[in-house]
Amino acid sequence: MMYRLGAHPEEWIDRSVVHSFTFEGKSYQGFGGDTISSALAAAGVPYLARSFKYHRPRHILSFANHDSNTLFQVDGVPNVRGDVTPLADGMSVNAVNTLGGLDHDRARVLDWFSRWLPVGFYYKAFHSKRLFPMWERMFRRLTGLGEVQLTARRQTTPKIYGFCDVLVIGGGPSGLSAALAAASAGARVTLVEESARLGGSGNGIQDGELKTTRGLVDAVHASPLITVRCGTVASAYYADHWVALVDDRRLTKMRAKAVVFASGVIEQPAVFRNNDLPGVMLASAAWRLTLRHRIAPGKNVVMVAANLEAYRLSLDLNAQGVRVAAIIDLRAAVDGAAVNGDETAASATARVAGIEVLRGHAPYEAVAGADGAVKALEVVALDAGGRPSSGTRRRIACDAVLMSVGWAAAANLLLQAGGKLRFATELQQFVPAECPAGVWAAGRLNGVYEFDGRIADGTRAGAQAAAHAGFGAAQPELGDAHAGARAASGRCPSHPFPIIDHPSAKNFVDFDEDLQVKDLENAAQEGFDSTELLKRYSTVGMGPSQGKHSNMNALRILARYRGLDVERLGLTTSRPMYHPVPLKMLAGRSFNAERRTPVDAEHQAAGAVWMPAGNWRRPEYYAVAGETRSQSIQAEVRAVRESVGLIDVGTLGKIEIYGPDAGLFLDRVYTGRFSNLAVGMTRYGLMLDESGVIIDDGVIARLAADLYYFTTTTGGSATVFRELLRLNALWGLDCVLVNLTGHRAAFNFAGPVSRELLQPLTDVPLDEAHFPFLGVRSGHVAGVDARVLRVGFVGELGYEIHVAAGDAAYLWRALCAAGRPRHLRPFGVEAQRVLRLEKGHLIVGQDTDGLTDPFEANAAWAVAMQKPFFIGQRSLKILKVRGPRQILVGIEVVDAGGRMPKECHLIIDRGAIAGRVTSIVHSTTLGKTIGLAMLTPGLAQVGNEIEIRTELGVMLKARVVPTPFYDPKGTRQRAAAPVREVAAV
Amino acid sequence: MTRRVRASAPPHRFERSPPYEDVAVVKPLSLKVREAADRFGLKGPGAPAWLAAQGIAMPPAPNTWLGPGGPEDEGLLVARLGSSEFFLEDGLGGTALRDIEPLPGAHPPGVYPVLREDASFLLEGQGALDVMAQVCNVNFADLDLAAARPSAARPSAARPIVARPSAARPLIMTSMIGVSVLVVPHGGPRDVADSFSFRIWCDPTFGAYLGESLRQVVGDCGGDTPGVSV
Amino acid sequence: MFTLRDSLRPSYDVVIIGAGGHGLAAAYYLARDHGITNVAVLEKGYIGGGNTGRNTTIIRSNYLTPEGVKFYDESVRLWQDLGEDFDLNLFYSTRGHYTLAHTDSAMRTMRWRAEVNKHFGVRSEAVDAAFVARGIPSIDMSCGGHAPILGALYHEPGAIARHDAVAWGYGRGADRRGVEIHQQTEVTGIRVEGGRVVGVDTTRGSIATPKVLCAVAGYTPRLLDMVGLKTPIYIHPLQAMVSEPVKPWLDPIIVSGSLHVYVSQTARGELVMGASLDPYELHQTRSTLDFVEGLSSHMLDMFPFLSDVKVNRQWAGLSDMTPDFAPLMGVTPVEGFYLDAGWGTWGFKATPVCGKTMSYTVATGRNHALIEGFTMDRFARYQLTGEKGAASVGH
Amino acid sequence: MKIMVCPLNGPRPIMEFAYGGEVRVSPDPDTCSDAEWSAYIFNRSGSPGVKYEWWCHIASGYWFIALRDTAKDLVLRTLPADAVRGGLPA
Repeated sequence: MMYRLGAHPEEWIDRSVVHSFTFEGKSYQGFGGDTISSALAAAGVPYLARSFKYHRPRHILSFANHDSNTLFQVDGVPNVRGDVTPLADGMSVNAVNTLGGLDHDRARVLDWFSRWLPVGFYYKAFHSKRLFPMWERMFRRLTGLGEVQLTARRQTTPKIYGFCDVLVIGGGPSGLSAALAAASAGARVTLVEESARLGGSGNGIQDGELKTTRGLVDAVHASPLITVRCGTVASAYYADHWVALVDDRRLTKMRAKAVVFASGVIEQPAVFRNNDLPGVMLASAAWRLTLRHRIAPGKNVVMVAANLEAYRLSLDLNAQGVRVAAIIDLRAAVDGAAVNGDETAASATARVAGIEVLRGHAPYEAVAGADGAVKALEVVALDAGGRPSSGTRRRIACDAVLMSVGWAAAANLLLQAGGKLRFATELQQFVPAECPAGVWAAGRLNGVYEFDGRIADGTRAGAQAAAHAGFGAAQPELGDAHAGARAASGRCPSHPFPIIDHPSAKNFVDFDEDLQVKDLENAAQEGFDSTELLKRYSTVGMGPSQGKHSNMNALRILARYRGLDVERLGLTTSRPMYHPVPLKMLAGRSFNAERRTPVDAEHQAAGAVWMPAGNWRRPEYYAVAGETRSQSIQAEVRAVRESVGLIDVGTLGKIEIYGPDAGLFLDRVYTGRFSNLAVGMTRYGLMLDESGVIIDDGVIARLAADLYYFTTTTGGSATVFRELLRLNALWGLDCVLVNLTGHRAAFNFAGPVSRELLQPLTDVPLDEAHFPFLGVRSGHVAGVDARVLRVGFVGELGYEIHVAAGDAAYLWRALCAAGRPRHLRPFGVEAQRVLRLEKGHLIVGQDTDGLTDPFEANAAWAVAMQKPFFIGQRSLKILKVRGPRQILVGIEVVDAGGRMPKECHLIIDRGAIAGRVTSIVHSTTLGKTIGLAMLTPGLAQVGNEIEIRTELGVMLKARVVPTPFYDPKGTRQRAAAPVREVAAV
Repeated sequence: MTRRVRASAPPHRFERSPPYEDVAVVKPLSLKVREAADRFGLKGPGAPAWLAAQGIAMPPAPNTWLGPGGPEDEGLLVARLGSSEFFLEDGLGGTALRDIEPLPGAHPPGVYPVLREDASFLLEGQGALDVMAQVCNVNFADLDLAAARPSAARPSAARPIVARPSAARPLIMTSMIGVSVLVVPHGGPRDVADSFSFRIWCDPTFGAYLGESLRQVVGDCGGDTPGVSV
Repeated sequence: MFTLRDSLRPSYDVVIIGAGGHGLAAAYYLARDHGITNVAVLEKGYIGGGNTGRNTTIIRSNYLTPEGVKFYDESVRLWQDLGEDFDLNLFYSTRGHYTLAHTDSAMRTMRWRAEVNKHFGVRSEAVDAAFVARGIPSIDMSCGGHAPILGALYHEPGAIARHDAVAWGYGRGADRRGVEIHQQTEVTGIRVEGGRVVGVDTTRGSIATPKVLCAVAGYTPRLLDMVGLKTPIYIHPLQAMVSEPVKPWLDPIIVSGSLHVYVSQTARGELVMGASLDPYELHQTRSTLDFVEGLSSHMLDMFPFLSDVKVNRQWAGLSDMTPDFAPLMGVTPVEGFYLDAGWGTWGFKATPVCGKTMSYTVATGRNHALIEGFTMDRFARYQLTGEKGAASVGH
Repeated sequence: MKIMVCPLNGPRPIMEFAYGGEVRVSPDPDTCSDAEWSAYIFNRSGSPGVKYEWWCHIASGYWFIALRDTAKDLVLRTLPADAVRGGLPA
């Protein structure tokens, strides 16, 4: 059982601050600086959580952000890591994944059943098609960890971009010296440390190391060029030295010129029966608990050892008054390489200190007490082959078992950066074999364990990184820089196989997923015998800790099974995130760019009901008190047909093209001919892609010999303009394109009385002789510089007025005022759809799809095939031969009995799909339901009867009719204008 | 020819910036909407010659600008956006551009006027650099703005139309929270983050969005946003 | 589960390149339905290590074109019996599939798809906002205020499955019937003589064979270069991410075209999330930060209460893209060379039907009726199969 | 995020750019066969390799050519668009 030790100058807690909190409903207290787990440990809580699969009791393992076995639900937040989350006053903490609470978890029966739940069990059972849904409901009750609160509110965090010359990841001795070396070369350095303070393993036990480390820390804090960021995780590395830094507040997207990885090593557990019992933990966890939070791992501790650190820590704990009953050293008594000078000394000192040292022994089984925590360790001598001997086993009473048997490189980000690792046999650890340009590794990650060697290695890496970033002279490449340091040590910090078989298993390799040695062996034996397959089948390393304490041992087990060495098998691919990152940190403020026309406020004031159009918002219609939606839309239509209406068409793309070759350019990008368009006239244009598919349309106006002004569809404006720029860059014609979409506003002022209302406002003569249909004029409207286009989209006499955005609101109000005596209505997108459909105008993207060509769209009239070249022309020649697969025609619904077909209802011919309705409205003007439809050519002749099927399967009769439906001769819009001006040739 | 009647201010226009002060004094963070007397662009092969003919010095390279020192010094700004593409803006009360803007249709050959109705903002004061770092992935602290360091001298009526060509300074065309912007940074020295300020232009139809978004960020950073819309 | 083989035989009746779901399914049905067991499946990595193990496991048949709907409908039918065929639990779980519409044009497309689906007996319906609100009670119908949900295409048969297990099931089934699966075996060349396939060169030696099936989505163009075939296929990465396990709260599969999100919750309680294709050609499965940023933001638009839920891992696969978003399948101008490619982002759900139709095509040398709309000569004839409309980010 | 060096705007994150696809040289539409034309329209060189590509810096509307290794995602060099006016650069 753990307990709090007396105060110590090095401790990280503030005993003057007391936090009260509840855990599973019971009240507890902790100190400022405590984490949730340390506070519960200090309170002597025997276990903190239940495991994912078997619901076994679990406690602290790593105390280093890898304790995904002790996840909590804290104030409604799921999957909180207790080992690193600071305790706060008033916290309500609960265990996750229990049925009925931590102590009475009904799911713990799974632990008893576990012998019948072999690896892959779920794949092998419950797959009856009939029964699976029932089983699945059961799984879904048991699965998962924490619970999301569906009522929680969205939180936004301020993401920020960061920039530095050298980014150093890891604030231990090598990271500190790397930062100092880079800074001394003049580089701006950001130093990232995951824990709350700098120093890392240097905050250690050995006085000399502690003093040196403190010196480095002070120097780092003193340097104006070094930004220190503690409590910050480097979560992922992305291309070109872009590193995601996550702290408790926000995501920083740090762009560095060079990166030093001094991220150290992750201690690995020994694998033996019941190695998951509460009280069994990594030695480094005990070290952190003792040093930082002054928590003793127990009153009577057994150390499982395979390296020097084990001896050092044992002695230190002893000095702290924690009794270390024995050191169980997995390594044989006679092992020159393993037991060098200082170790012999260490073990001698240990014996003097009254610690029993058993070499060539191994933990065979941890024994649980009544409270579920460890109460003894059964040890066994190892035979020559390193396997448990048949000899007698000894039971050593203890309340904690510490494991100090080896390490794995924290190389995740280095691998994401494209670094390559090799397995250094002399260290039993993967070390960097090659690093990509601008990336360096240092310290224990680099295989350097001797304290002085780590500082030298950090200095080297820091200087090299600075040089790469352009500061200081490039260092001579030291080649395998750390080899020297390693050789010097002549000891191996990691045991090659810290895994002890046991007939009744429960020797856990992966604590997240409750995987035992036999599970991995069975998986391999079933043929999942590569690291990637083993991972996927057994799920080893797929839990929240992402294999930080399981991948290495799983690899060793697989290597033993395959009879291969660890390097041959290799590691699985390293993916972001290093530690899981909350969605809110990644989402940040969530900006969503929205465009508004300059008369947005006027629309709002006029009662606009908004609809989205790309990233614009447009009035669907204007709500008027006492009118229904359809009444308002009909009234808007009527105003245009009978008097006057006003619509904001400012979302249309608006482009100017200048220059001697402007006409030629337009001839190439549109199907029609524009080089022969008279100045002062406009013409409809159809744009195709190279395969002959319609991608856009618009109106092209010629303002001067070398100046055209034209529109694109709202949806197409950005992409069309960009493509035109590309074509201009490619062709190199003598012309210049200008995108005015946002800088010009445009209104359509339309209706039989539009001319008489507009004339008083403008110096442009509007009479038929001076300003015919399809003409364009420049002048002033209400005193504002304006371009006036006489177009007929809605089929009435009408004027499209284009002005500078800054003048738009003023002009809008002026036009509304002018129209008021004649009951002008502003009209929205819905009314315009009715009006344009009455005229039979198609909408690109609604009446056409991603494969529609001009022949199919019935728009061959707008194509000037005999032009020398236009985009899509060559494909049209092929498509003309292929013939249309469908044809766009006008339809009129007959005897629908009040039923209304919808857009995209299908046309059915003798049981087969023969087309679809692309547009349909009920026209009050015409008193009938009209629309456009894509039909198979066989049905497309005017007069043909067709059947439309509604979603309920009802068949509605319709007839193919000519378009336009309204004013076929176009007399209302055109008056005395030349009749075929619309034709392109 | 008649000038356009500025009959009403569009949603993105607000009261003008306060009078010029010596920026050596670190100001509190603020976001303001900028106004201009005249603002237009030029494109086309004839543009450089046309500028010269108007007695307007041309920035030596694309992505540089010429103009008065301070961000709030409402003088003539001449920005070069490409080899033959320019953006001109005269501060409120300025007269440099009056009546020289060529009109489309009546433009000299090879000189193509570009209507610029941009929304424009001024971000300045303590923490302006941090605000930019939250909305824009450009390391402004790394730019050499030496030439752009504001002079303490007040602008005088006698000031030539533009600053000396030797004083060309960098401008940035980039993306800011999803909107294309033109940014003219002022500031430095490199190490005094607080002395940065930024003039920002964007398409007017994005003005409300950009203004509102910047307002939130500046507000969260404890800055002042007089008159920037909600 | 799989037999380990030390060496390749000198010749096989059929060589299948790619031991992903498609290749193994074809091998399985060749052996089971056509009695062709002298088959080698060559895999440069490991079984199911490509897109089979990288997709987001969504299964549906709510496509736009008759060709697509019929094809995927048959696939869904096959899916439902696989578990029992294999004696292996694929966790095939029918959850219902919503493709959300945030604009009226999207709503039109949903109706189009629904009507075509129903015509071929596929259970799809264009539903209104109220239906969506009932079906996904936890969703923010305004999507953060900037993309209000107008309705959806609801596809009842929409399902998810354990993706790796599909490859294992087909692999084991093929293996038991004598098919040889060779992992860590990379094809370095395909020998063609007189316009017909005669053999395959690999990193483990050469093999003689009259028939080669290419089922290597993401790597197709490299194989096509070996036989000198040109196709429209180009490669873009497709990324995905997964959250930590949380207690199940999301039953249906949700897709939003406007927000570029698709998400479902696995049997382990993880949220599996994806978005749209990466914007440019790349033959690399690297991850990007902008991907997780954008996806996270849009996830919170729909489900604001997930702010504190953590992203555990992100990854990527390589997609074969085609101009009309329909696959390239069947016989090719090179005799004996058969193609199963161009899957875009939809390969997983097609796994069983591809195995069925391609095994038939390889065995008989004639295209199966279900794949006639997908042959590679359709482009020369300008007879594209316009499946784009089913795309949005539909997965 | 990748950095791309724009000939006009210098090094910028790749999100500031729009990808315009591989630079492809069209056969003469007047003389080529239908087969040649449809091959040009639809077929792509889908294998990884070093390719000339169209890229556009969105904020400045500037199109240029990038020589990129599509296997390694390395931008080897960038050049103004006129470099491909007469076909691919030598």
